[in-house]
Amino acid sequence: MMHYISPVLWQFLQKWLHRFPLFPPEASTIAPYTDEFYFYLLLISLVGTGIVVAMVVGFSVLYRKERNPEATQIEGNTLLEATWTIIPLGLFLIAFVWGALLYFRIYNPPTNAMNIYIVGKQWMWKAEHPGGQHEINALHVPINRPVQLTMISQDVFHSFSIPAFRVKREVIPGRYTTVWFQVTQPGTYHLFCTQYCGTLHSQMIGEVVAMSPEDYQAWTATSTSGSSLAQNGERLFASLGCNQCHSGSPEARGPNLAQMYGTKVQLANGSTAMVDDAFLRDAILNPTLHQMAGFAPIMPTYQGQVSEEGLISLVEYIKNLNSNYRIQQTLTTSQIQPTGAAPAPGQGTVKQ
Amino acid sequence: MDSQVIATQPTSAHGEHGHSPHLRHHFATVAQQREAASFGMWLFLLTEIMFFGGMFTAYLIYRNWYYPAFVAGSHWMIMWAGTLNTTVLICSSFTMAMGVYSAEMRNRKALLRYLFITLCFGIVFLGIKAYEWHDEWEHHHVPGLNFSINDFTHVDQRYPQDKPLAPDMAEKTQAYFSLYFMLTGVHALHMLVGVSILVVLLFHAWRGAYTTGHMTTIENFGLYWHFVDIVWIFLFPLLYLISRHQ
Amino acid sequence: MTEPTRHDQLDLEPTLYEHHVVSPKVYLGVFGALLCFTALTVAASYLELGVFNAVVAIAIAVTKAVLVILFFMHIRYSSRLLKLTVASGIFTFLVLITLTLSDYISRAWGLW
Amino acid sequence: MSSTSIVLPDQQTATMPKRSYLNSSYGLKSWLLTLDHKRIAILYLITTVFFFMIGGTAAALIRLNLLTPGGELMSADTYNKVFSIHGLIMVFFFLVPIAPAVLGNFCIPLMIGAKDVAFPRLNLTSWYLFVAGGLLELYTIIWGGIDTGWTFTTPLSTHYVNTHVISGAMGIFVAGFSSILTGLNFIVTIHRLRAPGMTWFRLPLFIWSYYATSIIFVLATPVIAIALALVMLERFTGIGVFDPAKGGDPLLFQHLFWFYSHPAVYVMILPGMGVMSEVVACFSRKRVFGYTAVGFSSVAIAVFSFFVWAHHMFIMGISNYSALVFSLMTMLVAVPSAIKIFNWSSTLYKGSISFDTPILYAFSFIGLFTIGGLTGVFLAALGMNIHLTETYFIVAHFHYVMVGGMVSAVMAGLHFWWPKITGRMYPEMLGRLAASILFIGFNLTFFPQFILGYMGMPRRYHAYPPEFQILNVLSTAGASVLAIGYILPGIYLLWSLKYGKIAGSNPWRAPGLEWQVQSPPLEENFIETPVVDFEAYDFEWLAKHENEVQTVG
Repeated sequence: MMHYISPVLWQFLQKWLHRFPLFPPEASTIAPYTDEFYFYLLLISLVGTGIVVAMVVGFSVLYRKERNPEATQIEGNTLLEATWTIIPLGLFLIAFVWGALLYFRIYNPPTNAMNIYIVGKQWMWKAEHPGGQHEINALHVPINRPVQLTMISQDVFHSFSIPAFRVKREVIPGRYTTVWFQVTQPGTYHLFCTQYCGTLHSQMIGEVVAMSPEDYQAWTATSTSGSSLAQNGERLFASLGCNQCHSGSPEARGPNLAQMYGTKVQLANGSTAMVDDAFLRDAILNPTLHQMAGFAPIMPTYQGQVSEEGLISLVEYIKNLNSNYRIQQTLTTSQIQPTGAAPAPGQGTVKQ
Repeated sequence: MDSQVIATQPTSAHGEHGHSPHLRHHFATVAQQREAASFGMWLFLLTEIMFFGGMFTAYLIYRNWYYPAFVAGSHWMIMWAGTLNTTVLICSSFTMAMGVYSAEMRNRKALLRYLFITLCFGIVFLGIKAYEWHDEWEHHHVPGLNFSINDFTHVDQRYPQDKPLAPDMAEKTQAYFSLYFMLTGVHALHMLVGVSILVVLLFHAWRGAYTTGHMTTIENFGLYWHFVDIVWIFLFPLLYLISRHQ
Repeated sequence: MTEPTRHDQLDLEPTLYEHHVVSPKVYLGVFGALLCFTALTVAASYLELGVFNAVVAIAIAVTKAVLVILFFMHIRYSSRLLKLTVASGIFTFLVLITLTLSDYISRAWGLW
Repeated sequence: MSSTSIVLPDQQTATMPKRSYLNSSYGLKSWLLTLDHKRIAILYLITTVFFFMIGGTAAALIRLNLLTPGGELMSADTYNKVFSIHGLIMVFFFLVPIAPAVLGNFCIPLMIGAKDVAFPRLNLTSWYLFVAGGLLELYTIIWGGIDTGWTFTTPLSTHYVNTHVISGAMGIFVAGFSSILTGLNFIVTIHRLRAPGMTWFRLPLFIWSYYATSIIFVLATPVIAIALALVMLERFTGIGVFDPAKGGDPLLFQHLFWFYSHPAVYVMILPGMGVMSEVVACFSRKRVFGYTAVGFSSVAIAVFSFFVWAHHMFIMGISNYSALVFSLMTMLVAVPSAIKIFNWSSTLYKGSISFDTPILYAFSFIGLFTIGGLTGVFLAALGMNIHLTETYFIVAHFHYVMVGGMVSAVMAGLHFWWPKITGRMYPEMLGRLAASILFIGFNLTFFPQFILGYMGMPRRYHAYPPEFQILNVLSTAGASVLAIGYILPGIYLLWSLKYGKIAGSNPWRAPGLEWQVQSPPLEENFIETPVVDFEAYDFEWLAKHENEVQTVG
């Protein structure tokens, strides 16, 4: 019938009915939880709207002027008021608790997550893998393994969003934010910047490629740039002269950095701080704000001297620094070790 | 029904139209008009509180974050100027209150005298403030336009007991000075507006406008002037005093 | 007309207020107090009181402001409506500050 | 009742009164320098409709551009400017002023039995400030545009775009003072100028919601003023309050911005709720069900609206603790809205309903606002917010509230009071047709955007992946229907100015005080101050007094 009237409209309808797109793919462990909650909210919305529509339509039919010429004045009804205050409140409070639980599930990464760094800039996404793989507007991840993203923006606010995984997080200048996911379905998914960030905002898109662990292994092996992030960091550490003070020896002017990551440190202002990525980054840029107890405030700021990628390498290096052996070796030979040379077991410098 | 109890427009006031030349047509009584005017003024002052509120919030946050920078920044405030200005403003508030009182007493001479003194205090305040700003410009303490961290990374003989700041913290003194100039600037703008209105009021008072029983304008201006004084009462300790001891 | 209804009794807004003329003596007293408090706060700022420097300075400023509002601005003698207006302004100001700070203070550590 | 009661002219034989506010004086100057609240309302009506046309044109361009995934119609840069203009104009120069400044200015003094608002000169000043702000905004648009979006997010707006941010922000800064002064004027008017006997609980619910709106105007607007002033100064002189490079926190800007802009969302819906109460009561011939509940829920919305702003920032890195608090408060603010919806629906119960244009718009409000409100709960829930925020879901949500809700309510109010404003009726059948077109067009435009949003299409995208095209085409098709729904009333309302049936003072047989005077009203509204001895929506009183309504011919 329709296709006689308008072939174009018919084709359009046919196409739409064929693959009726209501949901993005459910490709992460989070997605089913989000969808489940979505259905709860849809349900209360449908019921709520249904009740209101039924009241409006029903009363309109029953009490139209022709049928009911004389209105009956009613003041109100406290019991009814209480009912439609308490029931919506209850439903909304359930939504609040459920939503809060989901929020913490999405934003609290498991401890065993592998970490990938993301740098956002106008208008592209740069991904830095610990193994030294660089990507632009693409992100390769293995499936069935929790992946944490540590993200920062070089300029304005961006927002990192993967609808298929139901995760999103603002990427902010001057500060690390994190998000995590565990992919369940291999495939290629959209990656969007959802925070308006200037002219080419809509071009700041990319794809997330989720691969089986074997494929991912193969991909990491073929696309490495030669040196890992931590190795880049080590080089930067030496060339900025960080090793002069952070040599790890007892008489050093700066604190020993080996195995410092993840510990609590005592600050000069009396408070304690957890050494994490954000702390390390900020300590390099604003050393005075994170003055450690027992050390003189002599560390210069590196604000404006190190790029965000450089900071990421430094953070990754310090994060994986197990001993000061190589720092001292570098100092004594005053030479940077050739990269790529695997350290002998037991000397463990940078864990891979 | 006793409509006085619940009504805002007393019916008994009918027929009084035209009794007072200052009663506008849509008000029933002078009292109602006066009440409305001062209520309106207070609502306007509420918006002013919120206007400054945004800056006070910023001040509190950054003071928490960059405490040493705020201490160092406040040490460059000229103490005598701040104290003098506070005193000047309090005196002007007092003379303003006395001006309102004189208007109430229908004493034109006293009103003129008090308004004039208030005006002088206002101008003195702005003069001292301008002197301070000039001093800060000379020292390159104006973020964005003329700023250098030099004063904070080195010990100045003016403040020999101060420790020099590390460069990263010295940069943060810009947060202090940005807020200092915003707060004192917006305050001085309010003073400037106040002084300008005061000149007009003086002229009208000279012609005897406020001493015939209609003094809403003077009363409302008084409220404005006192409000500007209150803002300074908070700015003075926040910007000058609370880090003075270190 | 009818007797005042329940609604009328709920409507307690004062409409006419006695216009109160504050005596110059009160003004003079407040003026003196303000000057004293100014001297006090300047003096206190040179003492080493730790965190109490800030507390004392703010407390004195609040006292001064309250004096100005109550007497110079006549709120003490004004209708309940005006008192409520002032209170609501201060309340909203505090909402802005405390709720914004609640975010900053409870961030994981330091600035962020 | 007043002793000068005159028999209400028969509806069929009604004639235009000889003397009214429209013909009390002539000439452009008499309009531009008027202190009459009714004339100022009309000045506002003309200016806001003008801005609506600009914003609407921008909306049409946006939808046309999104017809194809590649965004071939315009360049990315132009698209960004167009949606920024759409947002800025529609929010600050249409939605915020339309209901308070037009309907509020016209109705508040009439409804409470006052001769004018408390400060007529201030009222006119507000209009001039609004026009000045609007001219700055037009300057911004014509001389190169602005592409920050309506949110002015720092550091984008302060350091990274090179369009006319300063003049754009200045326009809003100036127009903000217009809002403040209007709100101030209304609060004082409602407190101080009520007619004898007009107690708080005899006030029409319209007044309650406008009172709540005014509170928000007075207390929230200054905060955006200072936030924008700081943005302008940061751009102009380089002070560092929001600049991360100088130690500032860009998130602080968002705190200050949303401290205003979230309550402002309620400015964009509360007046609509006031109109709803009037229209639903009048056309079902019944007192609003649960008067006190509806009245207090307006005030509750206004008060709670100050505690929820950070729900715009859940994914932006506010602390978890804050996120919890703000999410909870947001859930609470949804409850008063639900109360209102149920009360309006129950008002229909045992009423005697006639289906004129205003109530059709009111029904459309109830339906669309219910959907808009409930989808708001999706966004208030923390976990759901992560997936839905910054997508088309949020676009659909706030258009359901602001356009589906507020604009429907404004249309309802405009049709309801049109006979009072102009003295003439609009063509009823065309009115019903337009209301239906608007409802259908609106749903067709914005419902697909909910689905798009859940599928993940980000907002403010100039181009998008091709699989979103089908829903976008639907949306654009709906927008063209919607456009007819706006243009049609524009045409017949203008037509009715000259050719409409003469309305008479009370064509709807409504009980409000404004209907007890002639239409259009006299310049001084009431010949004698009315004494109110009846409750709000007192149809029984009206039936008794139908023939002794105060009017002069």
